Amino acid sequence: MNGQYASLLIALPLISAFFVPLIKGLGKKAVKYYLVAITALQTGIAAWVFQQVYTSGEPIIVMAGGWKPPVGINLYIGHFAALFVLIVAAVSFMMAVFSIRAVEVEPIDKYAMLFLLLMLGATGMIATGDLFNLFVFMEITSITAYALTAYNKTGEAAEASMKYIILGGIGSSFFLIGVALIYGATGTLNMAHLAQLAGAIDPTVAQVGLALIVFGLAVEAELFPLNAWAPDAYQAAPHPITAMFSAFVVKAGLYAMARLLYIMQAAESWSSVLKMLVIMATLTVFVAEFAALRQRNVKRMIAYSSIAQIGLIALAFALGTQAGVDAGVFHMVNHAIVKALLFLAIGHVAVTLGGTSLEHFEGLGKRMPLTAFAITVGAVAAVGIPLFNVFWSKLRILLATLGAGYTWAAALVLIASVVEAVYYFRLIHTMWFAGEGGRIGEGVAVSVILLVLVALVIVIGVYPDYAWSIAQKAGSDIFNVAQYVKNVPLMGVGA
Amino acid sequence: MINELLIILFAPLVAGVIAWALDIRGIREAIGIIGAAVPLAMLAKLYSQVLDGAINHSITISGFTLQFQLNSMSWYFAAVASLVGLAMAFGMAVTSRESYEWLFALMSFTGVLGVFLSQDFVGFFLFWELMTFASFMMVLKRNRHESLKYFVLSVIGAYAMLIAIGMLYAKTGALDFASIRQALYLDAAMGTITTRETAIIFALFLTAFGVKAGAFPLHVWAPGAYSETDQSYTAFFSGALSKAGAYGFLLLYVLMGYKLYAAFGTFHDHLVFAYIIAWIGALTVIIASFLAVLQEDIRKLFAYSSVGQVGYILLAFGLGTSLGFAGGLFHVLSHAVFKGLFWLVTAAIILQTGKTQFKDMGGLAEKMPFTFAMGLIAVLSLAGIPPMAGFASKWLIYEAAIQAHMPLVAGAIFLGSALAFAYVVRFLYAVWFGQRPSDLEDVKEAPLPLLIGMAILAIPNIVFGIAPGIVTDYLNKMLGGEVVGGDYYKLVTPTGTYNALLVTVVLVLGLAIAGLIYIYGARTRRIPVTNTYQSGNPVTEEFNLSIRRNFYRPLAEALGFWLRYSFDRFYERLAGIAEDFADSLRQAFYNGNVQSYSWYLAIVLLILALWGVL
Amino acid sequence: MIGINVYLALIAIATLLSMYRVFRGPTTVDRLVAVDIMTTITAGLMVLFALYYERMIFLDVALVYAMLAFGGVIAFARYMEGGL
Amino acid sequence: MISVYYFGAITLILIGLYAVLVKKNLLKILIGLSIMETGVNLLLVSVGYVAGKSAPILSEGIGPAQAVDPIPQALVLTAIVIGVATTAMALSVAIILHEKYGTLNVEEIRRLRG
Amino acid sequence: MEEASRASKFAYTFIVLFILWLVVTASLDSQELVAGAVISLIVAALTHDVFTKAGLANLHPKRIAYAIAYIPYFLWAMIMANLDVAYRVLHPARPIRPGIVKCRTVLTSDTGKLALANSITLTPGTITLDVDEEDYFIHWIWVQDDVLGAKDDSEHVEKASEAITRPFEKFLKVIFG
Amino acid sequence: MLKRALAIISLLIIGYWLAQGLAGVPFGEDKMLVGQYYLDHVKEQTGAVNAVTAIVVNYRGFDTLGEVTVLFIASTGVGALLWRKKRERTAKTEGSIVLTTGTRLLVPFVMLFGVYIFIHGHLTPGGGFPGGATIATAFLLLYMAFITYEIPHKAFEKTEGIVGMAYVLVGLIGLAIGGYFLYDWIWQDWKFGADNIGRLFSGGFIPIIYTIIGLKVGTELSGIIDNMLKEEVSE
Amino acid sequence: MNALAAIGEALVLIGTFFYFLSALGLIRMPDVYNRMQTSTKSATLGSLGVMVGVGIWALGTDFGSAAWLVKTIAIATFLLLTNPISAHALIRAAYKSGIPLWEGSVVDKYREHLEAKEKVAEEAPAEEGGEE
Ligand code: NA
Ligand code: NA
Repeated sequence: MNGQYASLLIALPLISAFFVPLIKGLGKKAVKYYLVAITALQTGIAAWVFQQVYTSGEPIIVMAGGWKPPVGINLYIGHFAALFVLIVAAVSFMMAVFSIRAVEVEPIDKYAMLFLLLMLGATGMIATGDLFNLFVFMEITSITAYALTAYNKTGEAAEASMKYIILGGIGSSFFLIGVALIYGATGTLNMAHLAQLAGAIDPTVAQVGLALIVFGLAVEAELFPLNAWAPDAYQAAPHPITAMFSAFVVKAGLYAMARLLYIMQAAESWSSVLKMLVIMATLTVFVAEFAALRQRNVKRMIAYSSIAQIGLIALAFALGTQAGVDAGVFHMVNHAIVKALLFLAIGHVAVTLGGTSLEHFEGLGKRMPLTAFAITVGAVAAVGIPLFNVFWSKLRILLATLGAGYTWAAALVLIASVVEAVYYFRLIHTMWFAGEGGRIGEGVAVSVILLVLVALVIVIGVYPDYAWSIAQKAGSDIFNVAQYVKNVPLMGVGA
Repeated sequence: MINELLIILFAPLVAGVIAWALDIRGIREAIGIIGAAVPLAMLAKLYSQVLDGAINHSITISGFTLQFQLNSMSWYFAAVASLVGLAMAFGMAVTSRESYEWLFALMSFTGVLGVFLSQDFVGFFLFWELMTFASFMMVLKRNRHESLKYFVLSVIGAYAMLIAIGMLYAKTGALDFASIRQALYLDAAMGTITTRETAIIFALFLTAFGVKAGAFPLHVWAPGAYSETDQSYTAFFSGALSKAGAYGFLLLYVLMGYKLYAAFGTFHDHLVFAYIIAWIGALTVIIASFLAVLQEDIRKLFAYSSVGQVGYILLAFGLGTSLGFAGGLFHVLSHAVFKGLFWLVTAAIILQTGKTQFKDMGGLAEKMPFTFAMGLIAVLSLAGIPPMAGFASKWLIYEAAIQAHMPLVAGAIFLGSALAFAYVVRFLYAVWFGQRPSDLEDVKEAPLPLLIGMAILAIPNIVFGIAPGIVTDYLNKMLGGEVVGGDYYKLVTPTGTYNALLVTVVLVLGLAIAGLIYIYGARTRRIPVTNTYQSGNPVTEEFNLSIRRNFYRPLAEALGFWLRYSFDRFYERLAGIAEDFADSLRQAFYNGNVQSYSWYLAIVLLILALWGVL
Repeated sequence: MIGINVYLALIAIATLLSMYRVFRGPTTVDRLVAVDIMTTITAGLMVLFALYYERMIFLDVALVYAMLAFGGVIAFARYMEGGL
Repeated sequence: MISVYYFGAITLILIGLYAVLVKKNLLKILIGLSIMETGVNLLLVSVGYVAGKSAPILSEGIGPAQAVDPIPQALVLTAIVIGVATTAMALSVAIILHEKYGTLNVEEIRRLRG
Repeated sequence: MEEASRASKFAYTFIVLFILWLVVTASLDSQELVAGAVISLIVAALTHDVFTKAGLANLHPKRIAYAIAYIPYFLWAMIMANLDVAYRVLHPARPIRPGIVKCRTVLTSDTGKLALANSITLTPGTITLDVDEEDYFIHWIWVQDDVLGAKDDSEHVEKASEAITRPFEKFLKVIFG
Repeated sequence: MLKRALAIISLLIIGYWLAQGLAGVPFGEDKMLVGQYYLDHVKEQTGAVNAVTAIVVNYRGFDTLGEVTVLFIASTGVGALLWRKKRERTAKTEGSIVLTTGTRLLVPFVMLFGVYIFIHGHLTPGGGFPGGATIATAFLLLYMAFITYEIPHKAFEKTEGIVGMAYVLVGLIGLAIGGYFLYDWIWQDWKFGADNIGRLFSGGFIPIIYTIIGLKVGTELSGIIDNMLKEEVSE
Repeated sequence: MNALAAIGEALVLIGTFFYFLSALGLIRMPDVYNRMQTSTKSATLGSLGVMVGVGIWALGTDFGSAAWLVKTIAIATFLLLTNPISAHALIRAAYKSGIPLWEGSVVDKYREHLEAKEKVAEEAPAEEGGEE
């Protein structure tokens, strides 16, 4: 089949979102099942694309309108995008299933549309090969996220959304200034073309432009101190959406940052931007873990933990080494699984027991043993215990960090990890060894998904080779810019 | 094909997972014991092969090559751990009530074996973490606070190690022991790794291994963790896990010895870095022994005792001589068997009486004669009374200290032994002899599996006590020379000779005397315990100094000044400060005001601008 | 031929004066009136630009602008009048 | 030497940001954001301007050589719409906030913190 | 006035829109004409109900003739108005005597009232503040003496209407009814 | 006060920094690379004379699809957030006859002009968005003039959905016919309007897409207006 | 330079002058009602001048065509229709939002009208209540 059919990854969520108004008359249930069906279909397409890319070893270049880059916008579905688009689709599918149980607030049809568009936005951000198109998809993602954050229509939800909008608005404005500068200096927006021209950019322009672009994306990627919106948004959003935020929305921003950083590798002052990022990323990990330490609201606690993990990935990307990028990608995958698991399980508890404060988790091991078990596995994995998936990527990141000479960063990260272990194990203790309660039905669908995620955590933990080899390929996709440029069929423009 | 090393490594874990998943009483115990027996059996089978040459196996996982090697040293440590592990499994068959414990106990078993068998830092760290995590989970169930204390310290240690590994990796580009060793050897001459960096790496490793070994001042987790778990498991926890720390110190010599020597030189003909290790060991011995003496709870007593005993091992290794190594290595074995035995005995006592305080016990020798016999063996061994294994090893260490011209260290050994004697005597009397509280009248002998577990550990105490040459012979092979001379029954060092057989003969007489003390002593001392030390003063709880209660209180008062300085409290304070800091940070930074948040963005922009403008 | 500068100068002055009223107020309706005047002037300016750049197509822009501005002013006026 | 358009664009951006940093009323902050967006859009089109050239509509005698860069204009069209969308979202959130908190003062809208 | 038939309204709307299309496109290109016809049809179909009540009756020749005649008349009035305004703005003493007066109109159709209101707004110192049925409330920058001196309400209305609405009504009555 | 001073100082520094960056992108100088390519080839490759439009709809079709999506999100999001069981207009004052009559007269014309704008997108500076916004202005006027007016919600929502799907379908038809998503087969394969570039019936699928966008934007903005103007009423 | 261009330019000049006057009125007049009086009309006439002027002027250039004039007149007409409507809406908004008339104002018939209406409205519900 023609690789251009990968554009279905964009077309399907869009057309199905537009279709929702026509079926909303069928009722809430119908819309929810429709959502599940579409996300399943998207997962199928993503799996096909993944299989194509990984068997051929060649990226799929989708050229919209048939225009060759840099004249047209191209999607670049290389090893990274193929992998991550699959993750986006799969997590969306799981959360669509979870939504059946978890989302009751009206209007469900709008929820379904926004849900699909959130998936679309992240997919686009990951797939696009054009700087401005990235901005567009980023805005699709974030505006959907604003809407979904406030979806519950409580005061807190609106408050969180408001913070998200204001900070996101500042971020995207400055991102766009950066785009304007880079465009003004090169005359192109295509990433591969930019990579070719980056070396010739005036150093000041490159520095200001790159710094602004990174700044804008860092807001989306919730790096300290630009991440103040994140805990609130995570806490207030509907539970399935929180899982999506953590599993792929924020990561799409992070990926975009990494991609652009390496695209602009040839620009002067590149390494000082990296240094700045290392500092921010390390502080992100450090501050977020400490902020999680005494949280009484478990969802918020996990939110901080998620932020910290994102910081860790950012740190890996900011090292500027192949080892770092590979490790970062690996951690992205692992973290997506673990956080999807945790937020799903915690959302499940909230839906079943009516809240996410620590009291709701007392005796969970007796009341909802499977969910408690899932949370435990997620927590243990997040801490970085061997035989669980995160161990491998965390270890890789730390070795890469030390290998790049950032001993202080590694030390701070490790101190933060100690803190992380403390609050996660407190949670485990609360669930299993405090409180009592009778068993409560846990729901088949959610249980199955939880078990699948648990299995993934452990399988990758015990047999990480396959995941690691994929992560390595995806990592070189980002790191090896020369190959990227070669893969994009750039046509000659201008003199 | 499944490699033998992998079978050794993973048999316990697999058994643990199966036992946990099946969760059928009876079957799970059987599977657990089988799983725990497999390593020992395999090690026994491979014994001769190991002496001929190392057995290697490597697996590639996640892009790392994990190398395992069964050589004379790793075999030795693995065998010690497996012995204790098997005993633990028997003990747990009685004392543990949940499949949860089987999972984590056996997981930590695999972890320990992995640490000993790994020949590269990735595997080493992986199993180290696994071991830590599993043992932590064993404690978490009982006591969140103590478990977290243990875990935090362990993880700090593990992460310190990780940084050290990373630094070595950054400097040498290698993660496997052979290459690192080679690279550091070469670097000792070239000096590309500065003294400062070497010092940092050394300090980090010291922290890492020190925590696990329970070395002063990182020992504070041990009393709580050792006592707040199933005591059958503690046998393994204290008998085998702490050896991983000791093993780490050996590893330091193997990997970095030459570089450390080149970097720090010597002090009074003694390697500086070794000197540090020796003093850490000596301090640990003295402080832990003092604290052990002051405990009122059996578990706490043995916990401190364990810390102190591992201190001996470190002290021995710190001597930096072949004899020191031999002594330390021997003590690894002895401590494992006698302290493992102690814990199983404790497990039996707690299981049958439900008590842990000295004040609640007494006269149990009659009710639990076999357990008492086992306890007696442990006591003798620990107190360093011939012809137990404990004496042989301590003797070697002492000889080594003398030979190394470190009289102060030797003094520490001596003082430690005296204190050990003081606390085991108390254990002996307070628990087994004297008046039996009325609620202990129905106490019965411990169940058979537990007794088997004890026997498994008691036999080596005696065998290696009477024939220490078996061990030293092996150690000679391991250390590559005639470090300790003599034959099976006789140990000869440059400064002395110990004839175990001769001592055994003497002991037979001693045992007879002990028997007499037991038979008659127990009967004639039927007087109210509280009257014993009244000395004309009214008897209050506070000054009620019986053997069971506040027996060493005068000592505590004498040491009062020093006891005020508690590292435990210091760390707790530190943790409290960290939590308060976290709270303030959170409240101050995430203050809820979106305008502040906008300011954060502006400030970042400002920093970017300043950095660009300047 | 007086030249474009004179018109532009007049328009610039007019815009600045209106701007003053926008900032000065004192009532919201004052500001709105000033904005309304500014939009009218801007539409004229756009028409002038069309001539200056010799592009008839710019005239459409002026008309769209006038429409949108009208809608906006009406909306604000109605809001001031007593809520929407 | 920077052009008046750049200057104007930067000024708008800074005024907008100033409003965000200083004004307490949420609506004023949102207006600040809009002003900022306007500034950015102005900046973007200014970047594409070529002195002496006309709009990139190739009619009425304008050829490829007489037109300014069309890309920034295309981008700005998109950016404007995105700005409108963001503003619409923000306003509906503000409506909910006003409903639930009875105020639009951002210093009083801080139930979520810590 | 009678409400016209649907067809009449539609036809009238279509015609007006098509003419507007011609004006807006300012082109007689056949493609524009075709598109314009189609689009006008669609928009007319959607909006004719809103747009008109009288339908084709609006296209009576007399009305159109009066409408055409009204244009110069009104423009002249408007220019005069502006000169008056110029005088008041530029005069250093700022000669104003504002007030809100009430007029009464004879016009009955909505469109007529709109046209009158707009005409008033654009001419001498007057702005239509509100229209209530046949009453017009007008802000006047220089309330004339006779209006100010009126004895009672009806005289006020009479004088004010004389000064403000009458001049336009002559035309508007015919054009809009 | 201190805060204001700090803000001003910080902003001045940031502004100076931005200006420094911009100094490297001199105003008014030709920096075109891809842009010049578009200008050189737009007529022959897309059949449009408005290069901006050709870029927006054709060369950079993904952007525009995204842009349409963004507005759809806004409309959906506003609808979702302001959704209440029962909502009504709460305006207190009726529009005067001047406003209502003026609105009646203007609405058809404003709509017509909106359509004009998006139909001529490939020829003039217009396009789907200004056209749609103009159409929405017509509805805004209706809302302003008549306090009980409401758009036909169901029809609007369905239109929104259908035209949105139509846009994607146009893209998918391109994929089926030409092998590329959003491939302009009308121009590339049929060469429709090649002989009359600059007249209305040209520009490949640009007018079609702009019609779609115009309708979509018109309905969406109207929907947003509707949502914003209503408040919850208790039953 | 031809006659059409000259006429057009003259109209443009007049138009821009009225723009200026309009803005001046905004500044000079004492309150919002009187500001509207002076500025709405001038701005509208100014636009008329500018737009028609441009249309005529274009006719006198080489690129211009009748289309220019048609279009400019269309825009001017649009403004001629809408500007008074906005002015009306604004002055109504000013009055209803409670902005008082300038202190030099001599008469306010609208207030009397509103008060009379209010009185009727107050009595009306009572009557309704009585009927039911
Ligand atoms: Na617009
Ligand atoms: Na106007």
